[in-house]
Parts: sequence; C-alpha cells; structure tokens
Amino acid sequence: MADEVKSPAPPPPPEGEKKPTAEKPAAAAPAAPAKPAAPAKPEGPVPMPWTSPLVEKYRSQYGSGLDAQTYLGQNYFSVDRSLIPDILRLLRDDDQFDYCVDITAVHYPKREKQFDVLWNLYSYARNERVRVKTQIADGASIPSSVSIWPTANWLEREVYDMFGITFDGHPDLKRILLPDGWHGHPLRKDYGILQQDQEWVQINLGIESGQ
Amino acid sequence: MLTQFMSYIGSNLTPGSANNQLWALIYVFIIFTGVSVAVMAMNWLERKALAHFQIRLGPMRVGPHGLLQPIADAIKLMLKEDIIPAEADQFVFWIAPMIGLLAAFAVYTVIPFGPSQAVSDMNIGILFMLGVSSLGVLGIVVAGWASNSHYPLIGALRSSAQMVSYEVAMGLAVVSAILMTSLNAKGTGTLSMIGIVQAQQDQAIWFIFKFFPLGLIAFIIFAIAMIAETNRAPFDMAEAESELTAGYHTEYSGLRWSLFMLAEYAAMIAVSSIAVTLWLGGWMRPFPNFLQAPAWDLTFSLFPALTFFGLAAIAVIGVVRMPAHSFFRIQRIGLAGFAAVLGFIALLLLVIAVGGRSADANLAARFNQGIGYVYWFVLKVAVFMYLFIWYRATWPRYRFDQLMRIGWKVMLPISLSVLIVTAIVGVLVK
Amino acid sequence: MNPAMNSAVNAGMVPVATPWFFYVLAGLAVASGVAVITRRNAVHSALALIVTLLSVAGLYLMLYAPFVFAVQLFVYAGGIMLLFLFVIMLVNVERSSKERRFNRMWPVGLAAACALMALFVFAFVKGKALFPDRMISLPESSNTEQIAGMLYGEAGRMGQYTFAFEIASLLLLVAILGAVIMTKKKI
Amino acid sequence: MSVHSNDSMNEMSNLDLETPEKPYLDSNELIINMGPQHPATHGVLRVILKLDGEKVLGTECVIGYLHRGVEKIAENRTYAMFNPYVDRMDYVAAVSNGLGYCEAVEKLMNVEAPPRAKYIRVILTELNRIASHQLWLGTHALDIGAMTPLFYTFRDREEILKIFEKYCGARLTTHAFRIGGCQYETYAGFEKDVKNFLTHVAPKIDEYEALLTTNRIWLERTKNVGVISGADCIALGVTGPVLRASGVKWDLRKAQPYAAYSEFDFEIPVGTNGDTYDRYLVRMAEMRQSLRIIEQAVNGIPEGPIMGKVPKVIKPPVGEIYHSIEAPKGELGYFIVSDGSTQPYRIRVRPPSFVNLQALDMMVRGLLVADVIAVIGTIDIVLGEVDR
Repeated sequence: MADEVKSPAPPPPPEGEKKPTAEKPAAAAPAAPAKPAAPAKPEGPVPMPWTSPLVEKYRSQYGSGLDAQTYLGQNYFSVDRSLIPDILRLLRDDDQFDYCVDITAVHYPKREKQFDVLWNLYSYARNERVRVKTQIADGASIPSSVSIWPTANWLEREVYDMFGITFDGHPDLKRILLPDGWHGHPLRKDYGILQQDQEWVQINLGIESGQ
Repeated sequence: MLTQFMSYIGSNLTPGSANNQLWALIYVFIIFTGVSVAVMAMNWLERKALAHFQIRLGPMRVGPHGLLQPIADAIKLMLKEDIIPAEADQFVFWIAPMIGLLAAFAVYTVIPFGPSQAVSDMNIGILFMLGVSSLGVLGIVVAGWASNSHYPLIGALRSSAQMVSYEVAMGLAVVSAILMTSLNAKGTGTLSMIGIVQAQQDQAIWFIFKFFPLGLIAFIIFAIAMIAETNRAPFDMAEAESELTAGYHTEYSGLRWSLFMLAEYAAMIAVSSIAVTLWLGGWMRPFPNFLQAPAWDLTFSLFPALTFFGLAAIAVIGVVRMPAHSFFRIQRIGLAGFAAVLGFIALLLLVIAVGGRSADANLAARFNQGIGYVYWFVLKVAVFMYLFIWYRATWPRYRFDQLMRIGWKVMLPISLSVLIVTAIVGVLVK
Repeated sequence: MNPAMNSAVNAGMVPVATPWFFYVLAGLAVASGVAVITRRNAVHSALALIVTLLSVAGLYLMLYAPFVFAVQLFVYAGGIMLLFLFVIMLVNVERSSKERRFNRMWPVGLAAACALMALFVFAFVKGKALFPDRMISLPESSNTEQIAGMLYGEAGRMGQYTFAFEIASLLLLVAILGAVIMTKKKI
Repeated sequence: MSVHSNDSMNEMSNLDLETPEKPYLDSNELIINMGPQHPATHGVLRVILKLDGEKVLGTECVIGYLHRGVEKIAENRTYAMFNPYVDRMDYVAAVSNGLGYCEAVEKLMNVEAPPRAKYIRVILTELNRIASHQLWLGTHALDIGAMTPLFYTFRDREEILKIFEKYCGARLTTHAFRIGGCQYETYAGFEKDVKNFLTHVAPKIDEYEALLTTNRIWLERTKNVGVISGADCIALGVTGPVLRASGVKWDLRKAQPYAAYSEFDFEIPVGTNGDTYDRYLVRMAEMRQSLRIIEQAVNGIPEGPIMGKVPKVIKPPVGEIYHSIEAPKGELGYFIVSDGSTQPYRIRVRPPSFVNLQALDMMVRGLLVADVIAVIGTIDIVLGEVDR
C-alpha cells in the first residue's frame, strides 16, 4: 500500500482531450476575436463539425440520425431519440466510454420538442469526454440507461424529479430530491422561482406557506 | 439506641459482623453519599480530563474551572421535563432506571474500604457482587425494550449479549484470584471480600504479582471485561453514540436519564473496587509487610494530608493564575475558599496522622488507620477511573461482532487456561 | 473490645424481624408468581418472575444458605432471566397480548395444578416428621465450605455428590454442544 | 422484532416489507430509519436500513432534506451573482466549488485567468482540500468512536481558515474567486502564513496517523469494510479518493489539468483493496501531496495581474460548456448553457457527493449497522452538495 501510494507516473495521458480536436488552439484562437467583438453583440465561437474516426464510424452506421459537433473543444453528438439506447451502449461497449459523468436535461419551452436530454460521458482509457444530446417532446419518455451505467439510476431520478421526463425501464423511478407527493417539476422554465406546492406544504408541514 | 451507637465505636468488625444495625445504616448512608459525590466528581473530572486530552478546556464557566458544573448539571436534569414516550410501556419505562441504580448501589454493601470499613463482610462477598452487578443489565435491557423504539432495542440487545458474554470471562478471572486465596495453611480459600484482601496480606503479595504472569493475565482479562461490563469505550456498544444515537437511553430525559448515568458511574466505581480488592491489595498501603517500622507507618499516614495539601496547592495556583479582571472576582474568591477548605482538611488529616501515630488502641490511632485504609483504597480505584477516561479518549469503538469474538474466542479460552494453570501451580506449590 | 459488642456477637447472629421478613418475602414471591401467569405482556411476566426469583433468593438467605442465594441471583435472575427477556423481546409481544389467554386447555391445566397441590399437601401431612419445626441452623460462615466439601470432597476424599455433580456438568456440556450444532446451519 | 406500530415505514417501496401474517416466533427483518436526525449521517441524510438482526440486507437513501434548488436559483441570477451560491453546496470545500464555477464560466467566455491568479487559486484550493480532508478525518474517526482526532484536526483546520479569513474575509463560504481571476490581491504576509502552515501541519498529519494508522481497533473497524472494486467504482460513477483507493489512478488534476496544476509535480496516491482503510490512507497521502503542491506554488508564484480581461457585464456567447475539477470529494462538474444573456439559461452541477453516495448500498450490503456508519463516513459526503 505504502509503495503504491508513493509510486508516481499517472497512467492516463494528460491532455488527452487534444486527441480528437486540439483543444488549446480551439479555445485560444477564437478567444482573440471574441474579445473585441464582445461589446457589439458577440457572435462568439460557433459550433464546428467534429471530425474523427469515431464520428465517421457512427455516421456510417446511423447516417442522418446523428450529428457530431465540437464547441470550444468539447465534442458532442446530437442524435435522434430513436437511436438513444443503442448509441449509448455502443459508446460504452465499443468505444470505452465507461464512465457516465452526468445525465441532465435542459428545457426549451418554445421548441416543439421541449427537452434536451444530455449524457455526459468520459472514457478512462481515452481520457476523452463526449456529450450525447437528444431532443424529446414534453410527455415523451426515453429509454433508461441504468442497464448501461448503474450510476444512471439516481441521475435519471433527478432528471425525472426536476423535469418530469420519464425513463422507460428504470428500476425505481420516483422523486429523489423533492418529497414524493410534490406536484410540479421545478427546473422547467414555466415553474416560477417562488412557486411551490402549497397543498403539499399545508398538509405535510402544517403551515400556510413555505415562503 | 445510644448504646448501640457508642458500642460500635472503636470496634474492628464491620457493622454487619458486629450485628449493629444502626451503624450499618450509617455506613450505608455514608457510602451512598460518598458514591454520589464521587460520581459527580468523576463527571467533572471526566469532562476536564477528556477535554485536556483533546486540547480544549472543558467546563470553565460554572464556578472556577467549572467546579460547580456537576451541580448545575444535576439541577438542570432534575428540573428538566420528564418525557415518557406515548408508545412506551409506562410502568417498565419508569422502573428500568431504578433497577440499574439499585443494582449499582447494592454492590457497595460488601466493598471493603478497610478491614472494618464495610457495611457487611458477607462470606460470599464476591459472588454477591457479581450476582448483583449482573442484575444491573436488566435495567438496561428493560429500558431498551420499554422505550418501544428501534435504537434503544438494538442497544438493549447488544448490551445483554455483551454482558452475558463478558461475565463468563470475568467470572473465570475472578475464580483464578479466589483460588489463590486458598494457598494458606488451612487450605481453604474465601469468597469474602475482606478475606481476599487479608489473604493477600498473609501471603505478602498482591495477587496481580502472584505466580507472575498468571495473576497479571487474570487481572488484565478482568480489566478488559469490566470495561465491557460497564458499557464504556471502546466497548460502549449499547450506547454507541454515532450508531444508535444514545442506545438504550435514547428516549430517556431529565431525572430518569441522570439515574442511568449515576448507575453507570457507580457501576464503574464498583467494578474498579472489585479489581482493586482482588488483585491490587484492596485497602493495603504499599509494602505493609516489609516497611513495618513505625517511621514507615507515620510516613504513609502522612499521604492523605499531603494529597490534600497538593490539591489545595493546585487550587492556589489556580487562584494566582486567574486573570486580574473584575469578571473573575467571585470565581477567585470561590476558588480561594475551595483551596482553604482543602487546606483545612489537609491540616485535620495531618493532626490525626501525627496524633494517632502511637500504635496503642486509642481512638485517634484507629481513626488514623481507618483514614489510611480508605485513602489507599480510593487512590487505587481512582487510578482505574482515570484509565476509563483515558481509554475513552484514545480508542475507537469496537464493532459488535468483533466484541463478541474477543469475548468468546480470546478472553474465554485465556481466562479458562489461566484458571487451570493457576490451579495446577497452586497444587504444585503446596 | 467493647463488652456490649461482644454480647451482640455471642448472641449468635440473631436475625432482625425474622417473621416479618419471611412473610414479606413469601407474600412477594406468591404475588409475583401469580402475576407471572396473569400478565398479558410477556415482558411484564418475565419481570414478575425475576421478582419471584429474588424473593426466593431472600428466603434462601434467611435459611443461612448464602451460597445458594448468590447462585440464584447470579444464575437465575442475572443470567437466565436475561436470556428470557432477550428471547421475549424478539417475539412479537403485540400479537401474543391480543390473543385469548386461557384457551381450551385450561381444564387440563387446572386439574394438573390441583393434582400438584394435592401432592404437596399429601407430602406435607404424611411426612410431617421430615420437616422439623425449627431449622437446623448451620453456622453461616461455613455454609459455602460445606457445599464445596459435599461437591468436591475434602482432603483427598471424594465428596458425597462429586460423581453426580460431574455427571451433571457433563450433561450440560453435551447440551451446550448440541445447541451449538443445532444452530449451525451447515455442519 | 417487537416494536409496535411504525408509521414512518409505510413509505418504503422497493424494500419489500414483511408479510402481514407473522409467524408466532418469528425473526423477521427490522427496518430502521437512520436519520435524518442522527449523529453520524453527516447532516440530514436519511438511510432506511433493512436489517436481519444487525446485518444489513439493504439500504435506501432518502435525500433532499437540504434541497435549496441551487440550479433553479442560478437561472434567475446573473453569472456573477450566482458565484457565492456555489459555496453553499459543498460548504467544507467552498473554494473548490468556486474554482470550478469560475473556470467553467471563463471557459464559456473564452477568457483565461492570469498566471498569478491561477497560482493563488491553486494555493487556496489545495489548502481547502486539506481542510476538507481534515474535517472528514475528524468526523469519520468520531463515527468509529475515536473522539480525539476530531479536535486535533479542527485545531489544524483552524490555521487554514485563518488564512482564508485574512485573504477574503470569510472562513467557510469564502467566495474567494471571481470570474476571470481573483478579486483580492494576496495580503502582506500571505506567503509567510502559507509557509508557516506548511511547516506546521506536516508533523500534525503524522500525529493523526500516530493516533489511528496502526491502532488495532481502527484496523479492525476499517480493513475489509465497505470494499468496492475499481470496476464497480467506474460503473457507479464514483470518483475522488474512493475511486483512487480502489486502485484506479485517476485524478482530474493530472488527467485534464486545469488552473495551474500542469506546472506542479505531485503524485496520485492510490490504494489496492478499496476498503475503508485504504480510503483513509489515500486521503492522508493526498493531504501530503497537497502540501507539496502548495509548497511549489507558493515558491513559484509569479507577479502580475490577478484579473483577466473580463467585461463588467458578464455575457457569455450562446453555447454550452462542461467543466470539471477534482474537488476533495471527486469530480465536481459544471454544465452551463448560455443563451447569450446575462443570466445562465441552465446550470447543472455534477456533484461528486451525490453520485458517490449511490455506491453506499453496494458497499454496505452484508455488513453490520456499525459498518454503515463507517462507510457513510468514508464516502465523505456533504449533504449540502448531495441535495443542492
């Protein structure tokens, strides 16, 4: 143990993110033009197509359902909802994205498909991050990835709790941070910051209002 | 009444043996008060010592250096609302702390503070002690059950399993000490607490050093088992604060809770007394058989006075070192008064020690002797009390299965083999 | 030594208020014995049983049998009753207290109790000679030694009950081993 | 067991309750509610334990008692206004939280903090890592029954908090960094204070180890308790010292260096068994490594500005960014979606405690109640971060 602790040498190559597209130049280069433009409605860096053998492989397999882009050196796939369980499983099994960092969602109420659901993945072997995005409509469900990464369990529960997105095949999909009987999903844009479930508060806490 | 009172004075028998009920009552009263005061002092001492182990000051506000803290605590606990949970079994909940307290205090009837400084010298003294102290666990178990809550119940279960397991090792260690008492001309041992100490005196050796490693091993077994028996760290499974919130007394509050505390500390003093009696020569001063000259007698009889002088000196240092601020005026006066009381007691003891040095049977001499006995006994017990605090400050808590494993797989075989080897050696020596 | 005290010693351990103690202890034993079988709650019954055992222990002490008293305290009240409580606490007391206490077996029980009572009375009447009016008072101090002598023998001689005692301890050992084996699921 | 009614258990769902008709002499499971008020659940964690005697058959964590809706608040605050809020998540490592947030926003705006600011950030963050580990050690030891280390670690943590206080006026929720750099220049004597701390604390770490590392009871309580393999850690997304104690040599400071970490020489301590004891050793070694980093940083701290070129009104371009740092507890990530306005459109915090806590069930199954306490302590959760 003691020897283990003392031994140096980090096994994963640092700066691995450079592999697909060089991050530092990408981050530094647009910085220069972005600055002067900042006062006058900045455009900032724009997402650029992401090219790598990985993308080619998936594109040849799935074709139009998949779009790969890179922004500020961070890569992401925008995929069609129908591809979701397959592509996640392939990313883990074939491409060693064995660590599901995070699952979250973003609400765009004006869009037809209101929700972006995001999987933030990391590969220990490649030291590389990738995000997988998909759009779903309000009320639509999405396949659960608990069978792919056990860690998705609580993360999906939190997404369900906060956005009301249901995950098919989740072993125990229920609220995690809010109480079980709560109505409403607070991270939706139509849920006001002062809003609360008055009925729940009155029944369970015995007070008029939690504000 | 008066004759009964006067007749006992100067006797060298215990009130029980002298069949003097009045003095027995007086002794009971003295012991009850003494133990209660000792528990309070222990409470203060534990908080202070523990605090200093842990680089903090401990109680400092109530009285000089928190000296009045136990009194404040006692008053607070007495005035506190006494809550009985609605779902609890009222009667059992009410009676549980009494059982514990009764068992803890009943033991003191046979503890020999001196050859005649005990309520009674039962010829089954040590058995009585073990028997009654084993009743104490009933209070804990019943309290845990009556609270009708999960944590107390688990605490009670743990505690009952623990007590039963450690009582075995403890009993075997005690038996090996009792075996040693039979190494006399008559060939019969004794179970009497006073008899055990006298046997050590006759054999001119503390049983801890008898048959060298054997007595020591038995003593160590007992010393470990007694921590487990009193539910103290690192064996405080039954009230493991971080696991079971407070174990069996989670639901208790106020006076009832304080009774549990009183019982716990009283039991600690009681088991320490057993250890002192069985292995450390009880009331005997160091080397009573070798340093017998009157000069030595005088030297040792000065110890109580010196101890109190020392305490008074510490108090005086406290007075001197107290910051010169009007806020501390009352505290300084109080501490000075305390120092004066201690000094006065020391002077009194000095007078008695010097006045009672003639070996003839006058009252002062007997009184002086009695003080010596009680002093050395209490001093030895105090060492154990300090060890209890030390253990608590140093060690993490054992896990329950580890505790049971140690009890059954380590302590029991060792104590059994020590017992057998002691018996064999005892026969061979004869 | 003081003459007054000497006389007290010579008077020979006169117990205080003996009949009073006896009746209190006997009454307590009977009352708590009744409570043992009438309480609905098993824990209450167990506590009452402890009181019974303690009163009986007190009676032993009055009979100058301090060793038996201590063993009663140590083994029964302290050890066995603790295990009783341990088991009872694991049993669902709620349910047992709701159940009907006296089921159809009660006439049999009553008959058995009457028969036992009759046996006691018969033995008492028939064997009155065996029960002297006064106890043979053993000197208190040597009681334990005498028991030891009976059980283990003295001065190299086998005691009266040594063999029986050893057989009993062997039986207990067998019982313990049996219990251990039975609780071990896989042997 | 014979405890009568217990209504609080009705909400149990996936831990199947005992059958209603009990056998007369039964030994059915005992269900215990550990928390939310419990001395050893480090705040308001509630763990429902299904026990067979004292053996744990299953657990369910009920969290959210400290949920303050930090992510919702973020959407209603400007970027700069939200900065103090992140301190309240993992309040024992507030500096790390602030570093992660500031760097994420900087990355989104494509600015970079000047080197001096980066060095100050590294020094404070590593100090905070030591403080966090010290607090962990104290409470973990207290959970296992050793009272004394708590006070020793708090004594030394105090020195760190004093440096924080001198630097930015706050001890716990420091709000030490600003987007684009640091607001405050180091105070006069900062370097001396830090160097004093370095010489002062190194022997103190030995002191903690003297109390615990070879203590028999400590070894019995921690060895082979709460074992989790490296593969399980990865599958469960567990990061930080827990992952490293299971033998996976992965530290974001090395794998994807941020701030100025690429300039320092330090090692990643790893364990072999993935048990509670290894996690303890790894954290102790990490404290020493942090001292090394601080020493290098404080000796090599460059001169220069401490604030990058950041506009007064922070208005990142439309886009999204994920940035994560190695917080004391594991990977702390911020996912920020900007719609080009002054307020973030969405901020998602990837909390290490929350994800690591998920491994509790796997780690404690088959162990005893006392081990649950030890394992909760060893995961090192802060409920402020779990619940956000």
